[in-house]
Amino acid sequence: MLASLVSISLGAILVNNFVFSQFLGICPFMGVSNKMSTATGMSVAVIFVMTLASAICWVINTYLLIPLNLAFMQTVAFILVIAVLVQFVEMFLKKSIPALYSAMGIFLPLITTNCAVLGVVLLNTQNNYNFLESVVYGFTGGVGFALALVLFASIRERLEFADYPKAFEGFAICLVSAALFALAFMGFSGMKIM
Amino acid sequence: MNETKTLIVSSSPHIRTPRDTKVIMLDVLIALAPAFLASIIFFGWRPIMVTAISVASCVLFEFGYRRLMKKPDTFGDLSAVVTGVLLAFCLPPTAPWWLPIIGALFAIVVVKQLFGGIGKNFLNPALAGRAFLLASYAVLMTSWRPANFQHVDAATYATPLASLHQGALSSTSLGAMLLGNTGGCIGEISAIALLLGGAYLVYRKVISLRIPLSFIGTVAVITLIFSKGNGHFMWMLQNVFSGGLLLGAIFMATDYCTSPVTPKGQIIFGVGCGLLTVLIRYFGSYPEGVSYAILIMNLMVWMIDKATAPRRFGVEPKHSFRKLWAKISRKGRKGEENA
Amino acid sequence: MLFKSHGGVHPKDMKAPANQTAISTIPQPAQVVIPMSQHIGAPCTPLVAVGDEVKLGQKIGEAKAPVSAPVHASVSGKVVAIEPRLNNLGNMVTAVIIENDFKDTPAETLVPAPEDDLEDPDKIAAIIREAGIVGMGGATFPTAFKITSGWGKVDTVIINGAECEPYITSDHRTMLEHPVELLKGIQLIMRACKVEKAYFGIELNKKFAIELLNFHGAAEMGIEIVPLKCQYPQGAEKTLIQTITGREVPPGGLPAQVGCAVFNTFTSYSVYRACYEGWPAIERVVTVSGSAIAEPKNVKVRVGTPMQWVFEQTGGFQKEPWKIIMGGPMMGLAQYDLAVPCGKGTASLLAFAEDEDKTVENPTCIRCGQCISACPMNLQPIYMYIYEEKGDIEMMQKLNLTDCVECGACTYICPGRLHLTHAFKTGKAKIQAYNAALKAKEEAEKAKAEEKKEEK
Amino acid sequence: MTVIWAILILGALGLLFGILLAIAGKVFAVEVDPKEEAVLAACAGANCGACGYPGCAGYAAAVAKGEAPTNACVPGGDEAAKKIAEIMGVSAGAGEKYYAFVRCSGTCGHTKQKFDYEGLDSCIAAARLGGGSGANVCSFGCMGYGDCVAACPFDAMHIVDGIAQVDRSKCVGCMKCAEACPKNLIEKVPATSTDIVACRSTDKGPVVMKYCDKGCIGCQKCVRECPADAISMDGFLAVIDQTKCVNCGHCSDICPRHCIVDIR
Amino acid sequence: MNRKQQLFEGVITNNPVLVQQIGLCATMAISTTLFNGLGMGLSVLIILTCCNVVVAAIRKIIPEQVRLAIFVVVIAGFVTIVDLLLQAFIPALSDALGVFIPLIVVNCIIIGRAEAFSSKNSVKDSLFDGIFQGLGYTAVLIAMCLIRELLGSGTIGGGLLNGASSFITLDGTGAGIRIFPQEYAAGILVLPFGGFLTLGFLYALMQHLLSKGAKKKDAKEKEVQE
Amino acid sequence: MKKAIDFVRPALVLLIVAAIAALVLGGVSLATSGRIESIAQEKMENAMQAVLPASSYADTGYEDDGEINAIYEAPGAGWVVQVTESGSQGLVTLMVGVDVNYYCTGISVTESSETAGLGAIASQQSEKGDAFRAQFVGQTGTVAVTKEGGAIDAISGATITSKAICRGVTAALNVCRTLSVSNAIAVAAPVTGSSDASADIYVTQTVPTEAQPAPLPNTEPAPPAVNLPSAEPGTASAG
Ligand SMILES: Cc1cc2nc3c(=O)[nH]c(=O)nc-3n(C[C@H](O)[C@H](O)[C@H](O)COP(=O)(O)O)c2cc1C
Ligand SMILES: Cc1cc2nc3c(=O)[nH]c(=O)nc-3n(C[C@H](O)[C@H](O)[C@H](O)COP(=O)(O)O)c2cc1C
Ligand SMILES: Cc1cc2nc3c(=O)[nH]c(=O)nc-3n(C[C@H](O)[C@H](O)[C@H](O)COP(=O)(O)O)c2cc1C
Ligand SMILES: Cc1cc2nc3c(=O)[nH]c(=O)nc-3n(C[C@H](O)[C@H](O)[C@@H](O)CO)c2cc1C
Ligand code: SF4
Ligand code: SF4
Ligand code: SF4
Ligand code: SF4
Ligand code: FES
Repeated sequence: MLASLVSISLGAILVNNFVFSQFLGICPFMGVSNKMSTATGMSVAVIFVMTLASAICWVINTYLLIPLNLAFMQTVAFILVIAVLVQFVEMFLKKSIPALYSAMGIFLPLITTNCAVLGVVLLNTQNNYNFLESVVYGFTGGVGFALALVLFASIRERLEFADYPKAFEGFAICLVSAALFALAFMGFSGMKIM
Repeated sequence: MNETKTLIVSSSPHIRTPRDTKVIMLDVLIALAPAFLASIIFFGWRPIMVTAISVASCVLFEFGYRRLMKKPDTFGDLSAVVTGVLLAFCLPPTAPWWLPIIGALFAIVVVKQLFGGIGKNFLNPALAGRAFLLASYAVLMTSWRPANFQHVDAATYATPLASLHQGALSSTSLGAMLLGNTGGCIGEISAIALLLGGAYLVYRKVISLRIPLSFIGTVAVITLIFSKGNGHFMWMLQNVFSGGLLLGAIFMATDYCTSPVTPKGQIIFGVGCGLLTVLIRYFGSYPEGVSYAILIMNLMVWMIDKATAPRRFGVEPKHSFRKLWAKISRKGRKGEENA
Repeated sequence: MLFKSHGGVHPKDMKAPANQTAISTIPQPAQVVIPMSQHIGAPCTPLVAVGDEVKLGQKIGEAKAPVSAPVHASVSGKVVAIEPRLNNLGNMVTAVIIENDFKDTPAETLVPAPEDDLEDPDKIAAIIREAGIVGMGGATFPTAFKITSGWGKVDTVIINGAECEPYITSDHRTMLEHPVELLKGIQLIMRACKVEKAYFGIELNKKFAIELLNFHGAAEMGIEIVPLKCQYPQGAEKTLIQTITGREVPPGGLPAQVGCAVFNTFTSYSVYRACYEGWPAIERVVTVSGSAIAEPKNVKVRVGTPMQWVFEQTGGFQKEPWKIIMGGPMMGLAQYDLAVPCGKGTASLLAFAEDEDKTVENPTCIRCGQCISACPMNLQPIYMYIYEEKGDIEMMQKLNLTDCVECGACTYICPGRLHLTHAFKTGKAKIQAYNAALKAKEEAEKAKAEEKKEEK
Repeated sequence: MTVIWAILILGALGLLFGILLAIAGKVFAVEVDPKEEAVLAACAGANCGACGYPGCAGYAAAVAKGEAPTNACVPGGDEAAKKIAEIMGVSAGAGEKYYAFVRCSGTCGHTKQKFDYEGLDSCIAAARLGGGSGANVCSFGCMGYGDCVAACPFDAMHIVDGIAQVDRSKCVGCMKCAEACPKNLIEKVPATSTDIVACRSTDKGPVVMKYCDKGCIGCQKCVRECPADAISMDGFLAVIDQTKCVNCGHCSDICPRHCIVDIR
Repeated sequence: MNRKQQLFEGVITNNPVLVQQIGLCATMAISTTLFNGLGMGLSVLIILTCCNVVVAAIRKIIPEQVRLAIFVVVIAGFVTIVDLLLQAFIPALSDALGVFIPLIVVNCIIIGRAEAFSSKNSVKDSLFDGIFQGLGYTAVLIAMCLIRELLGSGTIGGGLLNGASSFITLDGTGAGIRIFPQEYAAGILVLPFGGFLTLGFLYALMQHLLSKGAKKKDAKEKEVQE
Repeated sequence: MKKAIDFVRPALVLLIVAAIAALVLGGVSLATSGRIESIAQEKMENAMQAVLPASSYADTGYEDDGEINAIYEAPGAGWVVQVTESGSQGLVTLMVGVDVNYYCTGISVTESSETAGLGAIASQQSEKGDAFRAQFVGQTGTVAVTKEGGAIDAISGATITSKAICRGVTAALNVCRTLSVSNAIAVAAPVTGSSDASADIYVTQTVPTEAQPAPLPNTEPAPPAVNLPSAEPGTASAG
C-alpha cells in the first residue's frame, strides 16, 4: 500500500510531472510564472484544489456514476463539480478569511480552466485509483505542478538578464525555456522505486 | 592640458589580471587533454574524428549565429571550443559523423546563443546537447564498444555502468577503470586522466574543489551506505570511477554559467547533483544519471544563489553553527596568546 | 597575521623598480597651486590675498569647521592668483597660486613643540590639527578629528603599513629611511589617542622593514609589528582591523565603533615631523612609477607641485603615456590634465604606456564567481552589477551595494572584464539620489499634511 | 433507464449547486469596487493569466487600484484595452501634445573632448569622471551614452551622431527620458513649438567658442531681432518663451551658431 | 460585423494559440502527427462553434451566480458528445487523443470565447467566431504537426496519408509519406520537449512576421502622409 | 417573495440546462454505446486472433492481480492471457497465446511506452520486431533471454524490455497451468516448472456468454500482429 502511494507520488511529482511530461496546466504555468510571489500563491491554490477535487470526484464517480452506469457523464459531472467547488471556495475565502484569500484565493478562478485539475480527476478514474490513491495523486500532482511553477519562475527571473532575439521576447523564450526544462526532466522518465 | 594626445580616463582600478575568459577556457582545454589522449589510446582514431567535428561545428554555429544576429563575434573566447570538446566527450566513440553536428546545433544555437551566449544560458550546452541526442538517437547513443585492450566479446559488450544498473558489480577491474581500459563515452573512460585534468584546474584556480568534492563525495557516501552486489567498498569505488561521474563533476558541474557563484551554493549544488545521480542510477531507466542530475540542478542555480548570499561583513553570523565556530576560534586565539 | 581575512586578490606587486633607490628630492617648481580643499570635509578659506608675500609653512587657508584641516604654503614667494583650478577629482576648486622665490624663507611658526606639550593628548591633537595633517593613506580624513572623536571609544591603534597597492613604495621607503621617527610618531599617536597598545600591520613583502622596526625597539614602545599576508586589499581599513583584531566594523559604521583607529604610515611620520620638528603637511614622499616612466623612484614633493613638473624632474617619460594615475593603480584617479597639483594625499604618480586595464569591447560576465571570492566585504558583485545595470534600486539595497568599499578587487579579477567597481560607484549615486528623492517626497507630504492640519 | 438516471443526477446536481451558489452569492457577498467590476466585464474573461495577474479578477482589481496598466489583457486585445482605459478615465488623446527635446547640438566633430573615456556605457557612470561632465569639455552637453535611450519605453530616443535625438513619430511625451538624463538636457516642449534653443550652456561666449562650434554664445542677436519679443537671456543663454513665440522661424535663420533649431 | 476581418482576426491577429496564448496543453500534447492535429483541430472547431451558438442563444437568461457553471455544463455536454461519436466512428483518433478529448472542456479557448465573445454577441456572430477561432486553432495545430512529424519521425501526414499510395486513410493507420529515413529523425521532437520548442519557435516566427508587417504598415503610412 | 426567486432562479436555470445536457448526452450515449462496445470487442478479438487463432474466446473472469490482467479461454485451442510487466520506461502490456500443452503460440505487445528504436521494437511491425516476437512461439516452461541462459535473443540495446516480455510470457504459461489444474480442462502434460504460488484462482464461467465475435461492418479484419512461426512449436521448445 505504502509502496504504491510512494510510487504514485514520485510519479506525479517527478516522473510524469503534469507540466513537463503530461502537458497539463500549461496556460497558467506560462501565465503566472513571471513573478515568484504569484507563482507561490498559485502553487498553494492548485495543490489545494487538486486534492479536494480528487476526493470529491472520486466519491461522485464511485457512488453515483459507476453504479448507475453513467460513466459517459464523468466529464460533465466532474467539471461541474470543479467549477462549483472553486467558485464556492473562492466566495467563502473572500468573505471569511480575507487574508488567505488575498494570498491564494485570487488564483482560484484561474484554476477552473486549468487542465491539470480536470486532468487529475480523469486520470484518477482511468487508473482506477482508490480513494486514498486518488487523494494522494491529486495532492502530489499539485506538488509537481508547484515545483515546476516555482522553478520556472526563478528561471524567468534570470531570463530578464538574458539577451535573446527580439522575436523571442516574452512568450516565445518562455516556451523555449520550458522545453529545456522538459529536457532536463526527462532524466526522471521511467524512474520507479520498488 | 596635454594637447598632443588625449589621455585615457576610466574609473579605478586601472590594472587587471591577465587571466581573461580565453585564458581560462584554454586552461580547461589543457586540462581535458589527458582524457583525450586516453581515449585515443583506448579507442583509436574515432575519438579524434568525433571531437574534431564537434568542435568545428560548435565554433561554426557560434560564429554563424552571431553573424546572423549582427552581434559581435565571440568564438575567440574559446568557450565554444570547450563546449565542442565536452559534447564530443560525452558521445560514444562509435558515433556517426553527423551526430555531433546535430548535437552542436542544438547546444550552441538553442541552448546557449538563443539566450545571449556565454554567461546567459541556464542549461549546460554540452549536456543539453547530449540529452537531445540521447532521446533522439537512443540506439546510436547506447551502442558501446570495448576499449582496444579489453578481452571481451564485442557482440554482447556492456559498459561497467550497465552491470551496475542491473545491480551487480562489473567484471571490469578497478585498474582498468582508472586507466581507461574499458568501454564508455569518449572522454569518461580514464579516471586518472580526468583527475589529472581536475588537479590542473584546481592548481590554476579555474575551479574550486567545492563542487567536484561535494558531488563525488555525496555519490561515494550514498553508494557506500546503500550498496548492492557484494563488497560495499568495491561497489562504491566502481560507482565513483565508472560512467561520467568524474567527467561530470570536474568539468561539467563546474561550468561557470550553469552553476552557483556563491561558495555555499556550490556545495549545495554539488550535493544535489550527487543525490540525483544516485537516484537516477538506482531507480531510473538510464544506467547513467550524471548528465541529467547536472541538468536538473542547473534549473535550480538561480534559486540556490539567491538563498546562499554570503554573510554580510560586519554583521554577526545568524546561524548558531557559525557563532559556535567564531567562539571556538576566539578561544583558540586566547590560548595562543597565553602561550 | 592573527585572523584570516575574506576575499582578496594578488596582483603583481611591481614595487621593485621604485624601491631600489633612496628617496630623493627634486627641484622646486616655479609656481605651486595649493587647493583649499585637500581633505574630506569643509574647504578652507584663504587667509591671503593676491599680491601677498608668503613664507614657507605659513598657514594660507583657515579650517573653520571641525572636520577640516588648514593648508600651508609649501614654498615661499608671492601669491599671484586665487582662482578655481582643476583638482585631482576633476573639479574646479579654489586654489592659491604662489610664485616661488626659491628662498624657502621659513615662517615663524616652524618651531618644534615644547617637550611637555607632547605628553598631553589635547595638545598633541591641537598640533596635529594646526599642522594640517590628514590621512595620507588616500582618504585624507583630518587626522586630529579622527583622534579626538575616538576618545573614550578607541582601545587599539592600528598603523597601516600594508601598502597593498602595486607600484607604491613611498611608505616602505619611509619605514626604511626614517624608522625611529616613524616609531616616535606612532608613540605620539598612541598618546594622543590615550591607548597603550598599537599594532603596526606590514605586508610580508617588506620583511626588512619589519626587522628594522623591531630592531629599533618597536616592541618596547608598545608597538606590535604584525606581518600581513601580501594580498590586496590588505590595507583597507575594515579588512585590516579584521585581520589584526578579528573585529568587524559593522556596515556603515566607523572603526571607532569596534574600538579601533587606523592611521597610515606616512601620517604617523608626518605627526612626528609636526611635533618634533614643527613642519606642517607641506611635503610628502611620492612614488613615481609605471611603464611609461623612464626612472621609477620615490621623491619628496612639495604640496601643490603640478604633476607635469614632477614627471619632468624625475627623468620624464620613456614612452608616450597612455594613462596617468594619481594614487595607486587599484584605487587611484586617472588624470587627463598634467597641470593638476599633487596634494597631501598623493602617495604616487603612475604613468602607463599601454592598456593595463585590458578593456574589451564587449564585457561579458561568464558567472565565474571570482568576484565573489575576491570581495573583502563578502558582497556579490556579479548580482550587484546586473541589478545596477537594470536600475533596480530595491535589489541594489538588498544586495548591500552600499557596503562596497570600491577597492576594485572584483574588477581586477573579473575575466569577463566588466566595469564592476565603476558600476557600484554609479549605483551608490543612484541609491543616494533615490533616497534623497524619497525623503524629499516624504517631507513634502508631511508638510502638506501639516498644512492641512493647520487649516483645519 | 440510463437516460432518466442521467437527467435525474445531473439535474439534481444542477439544482443543488444552483441553490448552493445562489445562497453563497448572498451569504458571502462582498462589496466590490464598481470600477473593478466594470473592468472585469471588459476583460476577455479567459482567466488565462497572460496579463501576469492571477486571473481576470486579480487583474481587474489591480487596474482598479491603478497598479496595473490598462492594456495588459492579451486575449482582449486593443478593444479591451480601450474599454478599460475608458473606465479608468485614462483618456489617451486629451489635452495638448508634448514631445521631448534634447537641448544640445554638440554632435561629433562640433565639440571637444577632454580625454578618451573608458568604462560603462552609461551617462550617469561617465559623469562620475571628468568632474561631472564625462569626456566632454562642455559641462552641459549631451554625453551620448544613451541613458535616455534605455529609459524610453517607446523606442523614440536614439543616439545620432554622438548625441541623443528624439524620434517624434514615436515619442508620446512621457518624459521618462528626462528623468534618466544626468545633465537635465531633455525638456518637454509643446508639439506646436517650432523653434527651440538646442543648447543649455550658460558659459560665457568665448568659453563656449573654445569647446563647441554650435553652442549658444549669448550674442543676443535673436533677442534683438525677435518680432514677438519672445526671447530673453538667462546668463549667456538664449531662452524662448514658447507662449509668446509666433513660430515665425526668424531666429533659427539668423542665429550665427545655428543653435536655435527649426523643427518644422 | 465584417466577416473577412473576423476571419483574419481568428486565424492571424487574434489567433487563439499564438496571440491569446491559450489552449496550449492540447496544442503541444497531441501535435505529433497530422492525423491527430487535424482531428483535434476539427473537434475543437465543432465544439467551439456549438458552444458559442448555444451560449449566445441563452446568454440573456443566464443568472450571474451560475454563469460559469452553465457554460461548463454546455461545453462539457458537447465535448462528451464529440467524445462518444469519435469513440464510435473514428476509434483510432479517440485512442490517439486519449484524455485530451475530455480535456477540451477546460481548453481555455472555449471558456474564453464563451466569456469574451458569445456571452456578449449575437448567435450569428458567435457562430462565425467559433468557426474562425477554430480555424485559427486548427491552423496552428497543423503547422505544429507538420514540423514535429517531419523532424521527429521523418514523415508527413502520419495517420492520414499512406506512404506508398498517398491514400487518405481515416482509421489512423497510415504511415505517412516518408521524407527521410527514420534513423536520422530527431525523435525527441515528438516528446514534450518538442512540443514546447516547436511552439516557441512558431511563436517567435509569428512575432517576427507581425512586427515586420507592422513596420511595413508604418512605412506605408508614412509614405501616405508625405 | 422576490428574494426566494433570487435563490431559485439560478438553481432552476442550472437545473434545466443540466437536464437538457443530460438528456442529449444520454441519447447520444445510447446511440453509440453499442458501437463503442463492439469496437472494443473487435479490437480485443483481433489481438487474440493474432496470438491464438480460434473461433471464440471466453473471459474466464480471472481477477486482475496486477500482473495477469485477464485470461480468455478458446475452447479446445488454449488460452489468451493479457499480462502487464514493467519494462524500461513504463508498463508493457502483452497478449500471450498458450496452447493446451502450455506452449506459447504467439505474443503481441498491445501497449508500451518503451524508447523508440530500442524497447519499442518489441511492439513494432517491422522485420526486427516480428523476428523478436517469433522467437516466443513454441516456448514453454520458464522463458528467458540468452544472457540468463534462456533461448530468447534480446533486442540489442533493450535487454530490459526483452526481459520484461520474457517474464510476462513465463507468467502467462504458468498461470494457464494452474488454471487447468483447478479446472481440469487440459488433457495431457503434467505440471512442470515452477508454478505460480497463486492458489486463489477461481473460474466463474467455462462457456462463453457471447459466443459470436462481433461482425465487422466497414473494415477488413486487420492482419495478425505476428507472423506465424516458420518453425514447428515442438521443435523450438526449450524443453
Ligand atoms: C581598498 C583600500 C585599500 C587601501 N589600502 C591602503 C594601504 O595599502 N595603505 C594605507 O595606508 N591605506 C590604505 N587604505 C586606506 C585605509 O583604509 C585607511 O584610510 C588608512 O589606513 C587610514 O589612515 P589615514 O587616515 O592615516 O590615511 C586603503 C583603503 C581602501 C578602501
Ligand atoms: C563624515 C565622516 C566622519 C568620519 N568620522 C570618523 C570618526 O569619527 N572617527 C574615525 O576614526 N574616522 C572617521 N571617519 C573616517 C573613516 O572611518 C575612514 O577613515 C575614512 O572614510 C577613510 O576611509 P579609508 O581609511 O578606508 O580609506 C569619518 C569619515 C567621514 C567621511
Ligand atoms: C534514452 C535511453 C532509453 C532507453 N530505453 C530503453 C528501452 O526502451 N528498453 C530497454 O530495454 N532499454 C532501454 N535503455 C537501455 C537500458 O537502460 C539498458 O542500458 C539496456 O537495457 C542494457 O541492455 P543491453 O545489454 O541490451 O545493452 C535505454 C537507455 C537510454 C539511455
Ligand atoms: C570549469 C569549466 C567547465 C565548463 N564546462 C562546460 C560544460 O560542461 N559544458 C559546456 O557546454 N561548456 C562548458 N564550459 C565552457 C563554457 O563555460 C560554456 O561553454 C559556456 O559558454 C556556456 O555555458 C566550461 C568552462 C569552464 C571554465
Ligand atoms: S569594489 Fe566593492 S564589490 Fe568589488 S570587491 Fe571591492 S568591496 Fe567588493
Ligand atoms: S568576476 Fe566577472 S565574470 Fe566572474 S562572475 Fe564576477 S562579474 Fe562575472
Ligand atoms: S521617454 Fe517618453 S518623452 Fe522621452 S523620448 Fe521616449 S517617449 Fe518621448
Ligand atoms: S541626453 Fe542626457 S541621458 Fe541622453 S545621452 Fe545625452 S547626456 Fe545621456
Ligand atoms: S489548455 Fe490552458 S491550461 Fe491546459
